[in-house]
Order: sequence, then structure tokens, then C-alpha cells
Amino acid sequence: MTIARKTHDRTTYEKDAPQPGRVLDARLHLLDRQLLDVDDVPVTTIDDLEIHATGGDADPVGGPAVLTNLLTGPVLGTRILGGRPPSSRLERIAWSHVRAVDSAVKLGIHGSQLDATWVERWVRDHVIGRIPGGRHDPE
Amino acid sequence: MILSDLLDQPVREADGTPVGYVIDVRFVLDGPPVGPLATPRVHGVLVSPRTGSSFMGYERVDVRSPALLARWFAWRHRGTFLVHWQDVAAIDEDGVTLARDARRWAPGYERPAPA
Amino acid sequence: MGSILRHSAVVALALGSLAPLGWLAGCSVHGETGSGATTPIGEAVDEASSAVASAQLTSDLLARGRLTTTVADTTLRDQLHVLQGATGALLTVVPGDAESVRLRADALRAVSEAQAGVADARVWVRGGPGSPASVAARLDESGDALSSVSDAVEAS
Amino acid sequence: MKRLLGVALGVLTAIGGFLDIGDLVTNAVVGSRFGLSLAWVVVVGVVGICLFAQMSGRVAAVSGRATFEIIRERLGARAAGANLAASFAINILTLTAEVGGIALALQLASSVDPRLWMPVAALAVWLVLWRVKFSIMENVTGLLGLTLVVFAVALFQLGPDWGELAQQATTLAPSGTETWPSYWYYAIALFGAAMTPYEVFFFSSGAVEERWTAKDVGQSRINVLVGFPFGGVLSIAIAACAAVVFLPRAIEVSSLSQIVLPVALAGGKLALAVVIVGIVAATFGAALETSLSSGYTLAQFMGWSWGKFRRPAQAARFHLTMIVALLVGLSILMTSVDPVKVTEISVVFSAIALPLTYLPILVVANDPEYMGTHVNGRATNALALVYLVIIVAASAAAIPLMIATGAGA
Repeated sequence: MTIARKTHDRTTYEKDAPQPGRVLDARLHLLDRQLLDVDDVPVTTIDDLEIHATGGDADPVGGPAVLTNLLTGPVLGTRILGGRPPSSRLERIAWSHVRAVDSAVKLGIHGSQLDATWVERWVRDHVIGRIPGGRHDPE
Repeated sequence: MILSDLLDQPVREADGTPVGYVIDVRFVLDGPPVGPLATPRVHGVLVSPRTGSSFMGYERVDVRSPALLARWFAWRHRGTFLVHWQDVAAIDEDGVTLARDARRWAPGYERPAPA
Repeated sequence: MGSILRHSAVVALALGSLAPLGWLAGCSVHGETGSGATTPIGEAVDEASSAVASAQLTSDLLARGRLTTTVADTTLRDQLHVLQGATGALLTVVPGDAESVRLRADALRAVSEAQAGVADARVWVRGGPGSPASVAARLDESGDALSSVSDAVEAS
Repeated sequence: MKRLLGVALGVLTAIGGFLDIGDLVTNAVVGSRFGLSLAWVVVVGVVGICLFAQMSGRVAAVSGRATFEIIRERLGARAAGANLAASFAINILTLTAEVGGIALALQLASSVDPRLWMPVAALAVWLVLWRVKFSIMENVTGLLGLTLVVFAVALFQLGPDWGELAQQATTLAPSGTETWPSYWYYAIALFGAAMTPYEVFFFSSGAVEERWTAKDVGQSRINVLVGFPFGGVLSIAIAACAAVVFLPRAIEVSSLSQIVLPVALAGGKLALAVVIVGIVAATFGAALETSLSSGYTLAQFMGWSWGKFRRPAQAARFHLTMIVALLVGLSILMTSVDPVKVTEISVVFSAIALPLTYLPILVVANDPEYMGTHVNGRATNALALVYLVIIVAASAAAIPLMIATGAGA
């Protein structure tokens, strides 16, 4: 997949101006990172991101745009085969819930408030919770 | 827009000549704070002429070790450049089209002091 | 680099699931003549003599009170499985010439003799008739038979 | 005094926890066929696992991220997904071998058919995973596993010809009827037995389970650098016992019952009882570690809540994964496949899967955004790069050699 042989290799471009805020690259800092809730309990992994024009328009091209939602959902199947699940199937977590980004992305709210954890809650209530001793601390 | 519709897409200049692939999208946290953190503004897209998938970010950060590995990854992604978001003219099914006089910037960025 | 890892991961995955099944299905059938036919006979005989040697060591240790009955019984039982495997390998060999047919017959006789010896040893281990001396003699005899067949195979 | 006790406990657990059914079987088979001419591979493998475990433990302690979280972050969902599938399949294979090992060891103690022990062993493993605290589980199996020191004691009591053993250890070539392909095949099997990926998943997730911080990195380094080499010495002792007893008698090791014979020869019934306890503890500990690793890898990839420090109800899918993994392993065993054969295959596939886990960890251990000032030193990086070459070479050569030698037949 190499393109445009003519671009000579040793090009060095001018350095971008230092930015007023922290720099986050999607793939390097956000995508596929662990998402932890306010008690540092893992909620899910960030599968995708959603951006909107600052005015809220879904098509962000042509004007300033911002990151609005972290997305999570049944991505593995489509990721392996390519493409992505329809956007209706993706669970949205607003950026306003995010309290920190370091080796994991940390939310300021409790995991149970998010739909992303309904599978966990279902397995807990219907499978693990049913087995005796499931709700006690290991000793 | 869902970001994975943008990542790995081919990139063309205004006159149609292909220049590479989108390997990442850069945000800068300098928008109005809607929650504990500032809103991430879409600052630009990172384009690599060689391969669609960026790998471990070696081409952007100043991680120099382990030496052999770092040099090999950086070599593989040489020529990666940043295009500001306002220089992105259009995004459609067959890829990203840059504005006519789109400026190219170095992919590196100021690293926060080690934790 | 990501793609290389991906491909090796997929290869590992594919083989991860296929190979154990293929491997557990047992070895391929040999059907050549000349030394091609005798090597599998030699291998089966080596397996059998390894089983007999293990049985000799086990019964000797038990006789000297250095081994518990349960471990001795388990070891002999495992070695019987090895001997069955050796017999199975010998039966599936398709010898091409008269000499390898004869070698195969000798090998089968020696291995079945070894099987009987080890089975009787197990009877003694569990407190049945027999004595350390009789068991040892029986095993030495089948051990010698196997080594003579093995020498004949090498000579062929 | 308490700190000293903590250090001692850590070291002893590392020694006891080092050996599993893969080490036991592979070292015995290699000893019975090649004598000590492959002992150098154990040394290479032990240095490798010391480097790798210490690096992944440091990454987990400093960044708070366990191995598979990092693999997903660094490789992205697709490459990490393929990596997960391969690592998970091989982990199930190893888990199957370990549970089979428990059943075989219990058969030695009871002469009851192993297929009756297998469900009992799987249930016992699950019960411990369900109720027992992480550190208690780790320390008990580790300390009991220490009884495998009896192999070293047995070696001395056998009064071997040390000169001949040393001569074997220095001739890096197959002897007698063994061919070069099978020599290298078993070299890879030994390397895979020493550097199994599940040990790294378990070690780094354990650092998060026990809430290590940068302060604890020093302690973990002592555990690893003292404990694992001792484990390696025990591996070589197993091979040496096999070499001394089986090589002259041309006995090919194909069952666990044979592996204990040298110990019985040297130390009689007492030593035999000790070694059986040791094997049960080692295989039981390894079965716990491999089940946990199956839970860790999947949960960390998918971002589920995981960890034994949490109540099972707070890590529901993590525990469900472990239950399913144990059931899959048990069902494979109930097809009366020979656990020793499964073990021989699992160690080779461990060697194949190693690069998939090693590379991301090596990269992250050098990334200041994760590690701050605790990035790899220059020496560690040099050694790590040498091992990257060894690991990729072993992984690439494994499959062709497996075909060439019919899996070491």
C-alpha cells in the first residue's frame, strides 16, 4: 500500500506551533484504552469516538469540530472483518463524564449508570450471583 | 461523524493526487470545559504516505529505545505529516480531500513532563 | 509490523486449533518396502523395549520396597498402553518384501510376549501369584527377545 | 523481620510456582533422550522469563495496566483480537494439560483411573478460584510446590557420574540416534516450557491484584531474580535424574508415572510421597494460574471488570470466562486424550505465541507516558532486543520443526 513514490523520504516539515491545551491523538491516547468509572472499576474499552461540528451538526467538515462522545459496542466482529457496526448499535458516553486521561480514561460517574455495563449486570444477576458465595469477598 | 469512518482512509490533494492515509486524528483540549476536562477540539489529521495503520506511535513521539526497534518503526513511518482540520476540504466514501493550499506540519507534539 | 504480528497470530491460531486434533489422530500409515518398511518396525520394537525396561525398573523397585503398590500398578498400566501402541504400529505396517514380513512377525511375537510378561507382573504387583524372581526372569526374557529383533532390523 | 519474611515468602513462592506439568514432562523427556545436552536452553529460558516477567511486572506496577490491556492499546482491536484468539486457545491447551496433570498425579497417589479425578480436579480448581484470596492461593501452592526440591536431592542420592553429566551439558549436539531436527524441536519445547505466556499474563495481572506500586518493583525483582533461577535449577535436576536413570536403560518417557521413578530409586517411598505432593501442588498452582490467565486476557481485552481482589459478583464476566475455560479444558480431557501428549504440544505453541505478547510489553516498557522515569535501562533494552530475536526465531522455527519431526516422535 505505498503511495506516491515521488514524495522523497527525508522531508522534514515545519514544527507545529505548541498548543494551549493538552494534545491527545485518537489512536495513541484514546482508542482501545480502558475506561474506568469513578471507583476505578473497568467499564469497557473505548472502541470508537464521535466528533461533531461545534454547532452540533453531525457533519464536522468545513468548520471547527469537537469530540463529543466516546463510543463502545459489539466492535470485535466487525473490526476483524472490517467496517464497523451501525452507529445505532454503538453505546455513547459523553466526553463531559471524563475526569482524567492517563494510562486509562477515567470517568466521573458510577459504572452502573451506563448502558455499556448491562451485560455485566445481566451476567452478575443471572449467573454469578446465583452461585453460592458469589456475593462475598474472597477470604 | 464516527471516527473509524475517517481513520485509515486514503488522502488526496485538491487536484486528486494521492498522498497517503489517515493514521490518526489529533485533538487539543482547549475548548470550553463541559465537564472536569476541557472539550477536545479537532486539531487535525495525521497522514502517513506509507501505510494506513500507525503502529505504536513511534513516528510521532521521541521514544528512542529500544534503539533498533524505534529506528525501524520510525523509518517505516517516515514522511508522516500533520494537516490542520481547516485544511480538510471534504470527506466522502472514497477518502479525504485536502484543501488546495493545505499546509503540512511535523507530526511530533510537545510531550507532557514524565509523570 | 502490526500486519506481521496479525498474520503470525492468525497462523498460530489456525494451527493452535488444527494441529492437536491432527496430532492426536495418530501417525500416518507407512507402506514402503526395503529400509522404509523396517524403520517403523524398529521404532515400534524400541518403544516396546522401553516399556519392558520401565516394567523391570518398576518391579525391581517394588521388590526392594522403594515403591508403593499404587505407583507400581500405575506405571505398569501406562507401559501396557505403550505396548498396545507398539502392537498397533506394527499391525499397520505394510511390509513390501518377504524379509520385512518375517521381521514384522518376529516383532509382533516379541511384543505380545512382552505384553503378557508385563500383564503378569501387574498381577504380582497387586498381590497375585508370582515372585520378584519369576517376574524379573520373565521380563528379562522378553527384553532379550525384543533386542534380538531390534538387531535383526538393524541388520536388514 | 516482617519484611524479611515477606521477601522469603516471595522467593519461595516464585520457586514453587515456577514448575508446572510442561516443565516436568518436557525436562523428563529431554533428559531421557538427550541427557543434559539441552540444559543450556533451560538457562536461556530462565533468563528470558526473568527479564520478561520483571518487565511486565514493572509496567503493571507503574502504569497500573496489565498485559492484555496494553496489547489491545498498542496493537489496536484487530491485531490484538487475533493475538487474543491465539493466546486464549493456547492458554486453554495449557489449562487442559495442567488439569490432566493433577489427575495423573492423584492417580499415582490412589491408583484410581485419572478420568475419574479430572472432574474432581476441575471442580477443586474452580472452588479455590471462587473463594480463596489471591495471596493465600499463591503462597500455599507455591510453598507446597517447593517439595519438588526432592528432584535435586534425588539427583545427589543417585550418585551420578558428575563428570559424564558435565560432559553431556557441554556438548551442544544430539547424541546417539537422535537427529538435529528433533534436537532443535525439543530445544524450542524446553524454551516454551520455561517462557510460557500465561506466566506473564498472571505475573502482571497479579501485580495489579496485589496493588503494587513503583515501590514494590524492587521486591518483585528479588522474587524473580532469585526465585526463577532456582526453579530453573529444579528443571535441570529433573532432566538430570531422567538422564541418569532412563538414558542408559533406553527408556522413552511417555507418562507421569515414569517421571517419579528416579526419585523412588533414590529416596524410596518417603521421597516418592514428597514428589507426588509436589507434582499435585505444582500442577494445581499452574491450573489456577492458567484459568486466571484465560479470565485476565479476555477481560482485559474487552475492558470488563476483572480481578480476584473483587467479589465474584463485581467481576461477573471474568469469573464466567474462567468457568467456561475450565469446562472446555475438562471436556477435552474427557475425550481420553493423553494429557502428556497435550502438554508436549502446549509448550511448543507457547513458544509460537510468545512474540505476540513480548513485543507490545517491550515497547510500553520504554514509553515515558506509561512508565515515567521507570523506563527500561540501556542494559535491559540491549538484553530485551537479544531476546526479541531469540523469541521470534523460536516462534518461526517451531512449526516447520514440528512437521519435520512429527512433533518429536
